[in-house]
Amino acid sequence: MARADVDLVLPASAEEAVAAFGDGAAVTVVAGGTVVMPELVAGRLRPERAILLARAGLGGITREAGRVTIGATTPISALEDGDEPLATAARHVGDPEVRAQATVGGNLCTGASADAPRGDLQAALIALGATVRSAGRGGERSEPVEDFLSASAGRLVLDVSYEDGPRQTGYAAARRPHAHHYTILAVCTARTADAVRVAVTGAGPTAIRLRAVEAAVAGGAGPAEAARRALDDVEGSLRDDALASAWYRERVLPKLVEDALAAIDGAAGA
Amino acid sequence: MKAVGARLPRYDGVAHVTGRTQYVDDVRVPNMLWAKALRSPVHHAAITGLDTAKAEKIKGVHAIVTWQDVPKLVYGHLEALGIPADEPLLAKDDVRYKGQPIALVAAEDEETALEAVAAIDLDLEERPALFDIRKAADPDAPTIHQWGNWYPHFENEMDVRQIRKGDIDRAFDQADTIVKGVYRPAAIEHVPLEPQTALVVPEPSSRLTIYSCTQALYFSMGVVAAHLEVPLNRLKFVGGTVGGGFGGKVDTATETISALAALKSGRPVKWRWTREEEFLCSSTRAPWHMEIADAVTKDGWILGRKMLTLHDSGAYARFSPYGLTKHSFHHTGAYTIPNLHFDGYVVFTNRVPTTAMRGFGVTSVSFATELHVTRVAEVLGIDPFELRLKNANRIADTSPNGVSYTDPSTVPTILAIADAIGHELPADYRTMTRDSRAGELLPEHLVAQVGEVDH
Amino acid sequence: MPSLTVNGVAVEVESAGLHTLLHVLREELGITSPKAGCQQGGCGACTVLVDGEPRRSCLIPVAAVDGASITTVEGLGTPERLSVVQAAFHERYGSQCGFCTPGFLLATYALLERSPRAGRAEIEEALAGHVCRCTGYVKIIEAVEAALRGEVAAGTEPTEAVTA
Amino acid sequence: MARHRGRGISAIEYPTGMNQNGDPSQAWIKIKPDGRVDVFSGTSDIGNGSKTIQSQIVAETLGVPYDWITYDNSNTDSSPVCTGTFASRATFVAGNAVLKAAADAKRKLLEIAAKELEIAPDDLEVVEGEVVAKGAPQKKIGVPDVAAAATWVHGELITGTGAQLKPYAAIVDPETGRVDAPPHSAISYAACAAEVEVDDETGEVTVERLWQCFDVGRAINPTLVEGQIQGGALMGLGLGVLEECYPYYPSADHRGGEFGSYLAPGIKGLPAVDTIVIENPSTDGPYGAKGISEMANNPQPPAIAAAVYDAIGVWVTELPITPERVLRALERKDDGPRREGKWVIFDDELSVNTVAHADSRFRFPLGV
Repeated sequence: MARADVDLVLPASAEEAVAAFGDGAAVTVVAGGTVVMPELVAGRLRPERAILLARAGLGGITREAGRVTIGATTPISALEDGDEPLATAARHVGDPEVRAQATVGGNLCTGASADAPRGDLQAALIALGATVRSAGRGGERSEPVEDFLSASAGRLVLDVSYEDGPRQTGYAAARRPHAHHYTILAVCTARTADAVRVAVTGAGPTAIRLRAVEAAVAGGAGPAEAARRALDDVEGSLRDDALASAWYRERVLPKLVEDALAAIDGAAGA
Repeated sequence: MKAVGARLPRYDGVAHVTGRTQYVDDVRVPNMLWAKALRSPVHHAAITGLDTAKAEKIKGVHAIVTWQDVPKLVYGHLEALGIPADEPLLAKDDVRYKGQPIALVAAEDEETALEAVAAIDLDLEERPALFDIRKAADPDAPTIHQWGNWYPHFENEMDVRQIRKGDIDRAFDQADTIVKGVYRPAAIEHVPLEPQTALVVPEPSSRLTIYSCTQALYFSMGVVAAHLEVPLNRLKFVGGTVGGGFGGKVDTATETISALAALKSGRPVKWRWTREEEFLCSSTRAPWHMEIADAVTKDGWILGRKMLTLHDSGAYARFSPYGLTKHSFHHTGAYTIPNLHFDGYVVFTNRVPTTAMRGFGVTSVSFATELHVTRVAEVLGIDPFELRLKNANRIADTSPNGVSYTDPSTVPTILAIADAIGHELPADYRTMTRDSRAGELLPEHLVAQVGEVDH
Repeated sequence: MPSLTVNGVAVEVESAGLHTLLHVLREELGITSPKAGCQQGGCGACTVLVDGEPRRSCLIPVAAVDGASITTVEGLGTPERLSVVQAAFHERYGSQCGFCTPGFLLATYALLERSPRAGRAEIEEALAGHVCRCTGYVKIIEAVEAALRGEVAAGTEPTEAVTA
Repeated sequence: MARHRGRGISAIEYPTGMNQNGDPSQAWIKIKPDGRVDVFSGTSDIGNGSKTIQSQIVAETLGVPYDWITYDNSNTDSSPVCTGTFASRATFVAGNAVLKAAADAKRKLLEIAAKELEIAPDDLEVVEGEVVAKGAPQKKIGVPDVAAAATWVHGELITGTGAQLKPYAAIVDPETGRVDAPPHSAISYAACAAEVEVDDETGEVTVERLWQCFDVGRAINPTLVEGQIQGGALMGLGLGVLEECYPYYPSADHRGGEFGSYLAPGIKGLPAVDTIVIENPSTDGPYGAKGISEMANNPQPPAIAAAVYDAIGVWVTELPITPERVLRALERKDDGPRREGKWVIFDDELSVNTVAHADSRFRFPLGV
């Protein structure tokens, strides 16, 4: 449908946004627009109905009741000086202008394209043990990021939150610096009093929690030993894209996991 | 006041920094239509059906151009140089690369044009595709081009570009060591920030004004005139201000088809490629496959060179035979090598056609010969500066095809780099010049190649 | 129907709300300094200032910036009265083919406003999303540094940009 | 984790003008009644600066200020033939055409001035916008006054035309490639050094510094020459370590269709770029100039590859030198070249003799 004929809704509150989204059928959501707008211009996306979240009041970061809550339309740039490893992951997205435009909710809903990984915040949020609150079919629901990623289609992200508190974190990435950055592979780690959480972006269509690595760490394995388990976690999901092959990702993933674990290992031992 | 040698301000600098420089996409004319192309979705196929009837009925569609609308469908960019034509302006019987244009829709806006492109019925019978130039002459390779899988029309209808100089067998016999390597630079995109764009305006005088981003106004005008079978005074090319080209805008990629759409619709037509089309459908710098064996003495003289080059032309010839010939003329690089045996082939694949790009034909051979010379130095245990300085071309030395160098600067530029990075050289190297060879720099094997310098 | 203030002039937008700000500027308002370099958010040639902040106009649906103030290079200065940033790019040859220049100028203008003492790393970060294929990065950085240091040679009359 | 530094060099040459010539450029000039100069040339400026360079050549040749020049390359109705801006020909070939046109216009200018000053044209010269008598500088007339006199008194139009064409150099013997004339307008020369750092665990190659020295014949505008060399160096960086249209060549899979998936150099973390310009004037370029803009991206890739070898002891002979290629080369590091008699054979696995069918026409004549 031509853009002039699209039923365009600009909700003025979260409630209006949820109502407009309904069960999510045949609706295109535009938050920052960094992924959706090029698809519209290319004519690959021809929605009948579109919701523009610009004025829905879904942005902003709050810290209360022991939780950090990041609204869906919070720009990625707002995370750059915040909690790690989210801050480093945020700084590695695109460039400052794109980060000011792109949103946290959009990043959670974006999988890898055929030729490049995307969704760089996902691994950091998994490492932080974050929970996604979303609306859509069956009403509002909250779930861990890794669960949301396995079934994100048809959901409207409202916010993402994680426990506010001390933790040691690590971040290690393979990148190929060029004019418009995508990270090839990024490993995020976080250690709290309770547990160590490890996740990777770029090893599959969306980020993957490295549970075998976590289990090895819990079992007392050192970084090098635990890192070797990462390949079990990503078995079958590594793929080729324009930035790097599955072979290369397999080669460097254990090293990145080891580096990211070493960062929290040293911190914890201190 | 001296103008030459002065750091005068860029003539167009103020226009650039005030955003007033007018590129093709910035030209505004009334009643303009926008164009979008139907392109091949596969690498290689026979076209068994092409029906635009449904697309033509879409509201806002003014013209759809296919091969049937082109007066001279097949024209070669280098016909004037004796290089025959092989590429249709719009695909007719088959498509040979993914992204090959088949039809162009001109409509009121880009959205409508895209809708119409999607509504064109295209039937294809997919064929096996060829991608590895090294296997193009294998007995079981699919034949993908009417001339066979490699270009057969060099002088005397040869299928190979040859250079022969001196006595190659003697050089290889006399060598202490022969070093062989394989060098493969990749295809790259030109990526001009300004995508390929044309705007064609039918004038009341029945002339066509063609706003073009070509790097070569008259060359492109000649290409359009040939396809349209009109004299040059029917056309007015407007341009000369280009948002980056790097060789890719010698292709005349948009002007002719846009002109046909303007003629058919009677309206101004703009065709502006998307970035995705630039990356995936526009021509590229060619991938090359080069094998070099150098016959060398243990004290670092290069006596002879054998070289085999395969140039990946993509689906059609375009400028590739020219590029390979230029490549062959420079396959000794900055050195004087008296005995040569070069064979080069322009090989067709089901890739987007490759074309000129910054350093055309020579970027590849500079990579191969220079890395190879470094390797030779390493094998012989000789300083790579010294090996280069010794073999560097000098005044009156002759090129691969027998032309004397008049003003070579290989020696001074190498010495300047050694100086810049602080690389120590023995006195006899430090004092070398580009002057004609004599004494120790004129060993027996180089005597015969020194020529006359005609200023 | 969205309204905008473009280079100080109030305008009512007629294009549909899902059209990009770039489309509105170029095709509806005839302001051609922002370029359609990729329309994918990847090259920075379409960057404009939205309420003073550099943004990719190809990524923004115009309905999302209803009421915003937009500045393009046309609003920075004129040939007779170049702004500091424009004068610096001209005098330090920070422009080759010129197609990427408007985007670089606006990103640099915003950097100067935000961080008048920016160092090399901050300059590179601010311009990281802008592609100059020519590639004049060396002289672009020199131009930005010259602008930051206020080194604008005689012959031009620096002026402040119209950002109202 | 181990990072290794290395250095490598290269030396290259490149022709100016189309290979085998036959590529004309033409220009014409007219002088307005106030002495301002209109130059009509068909050369496209693609960012290389040909509008500037050709205007400088005209200003120099005519002896008038640069800002008196109006340069028009905008359309084929008013501008004559220029084969195009490629083959490093815009300064040399098209520059020679405008130089000849300016010399022709100057000749006519001096003829009119001679009438006004009653001094023979051969005894006059143009200095900073004034026609002065050689050896008697007090006898002079401004170029604007000469142009006005031509228009209003003598009924003349001061124009000049110029054309540059080096005839086609034919291959007279296709068996050997021998030509009947130099197949180029000039040849330019350059050398380069690269310094890299290589991470042997991730395979990443970081180019730290690039030095390049170019003999440009004569720098018409030294800043624009630097710009071409710097720009070329960074494009050479792309060729060396970043860019490829087919990441799995010869497969056509995973072609990048956007800036995120096609790796063009960006502004962050660039190598230092050192530029050394030397001027050995060419025999027949305008003011001795040669073309260097294309070759500016040729010397870096081999210098970078040599530097990688210097750093980690492996040859990566496929471009670009990706992290994957570095790691794969390191895996084969101990293999070394194949030695047969006096032959030292590298890269066997890439050769047509390995990959192609034994009956293929594409065979390398090893002779071993």
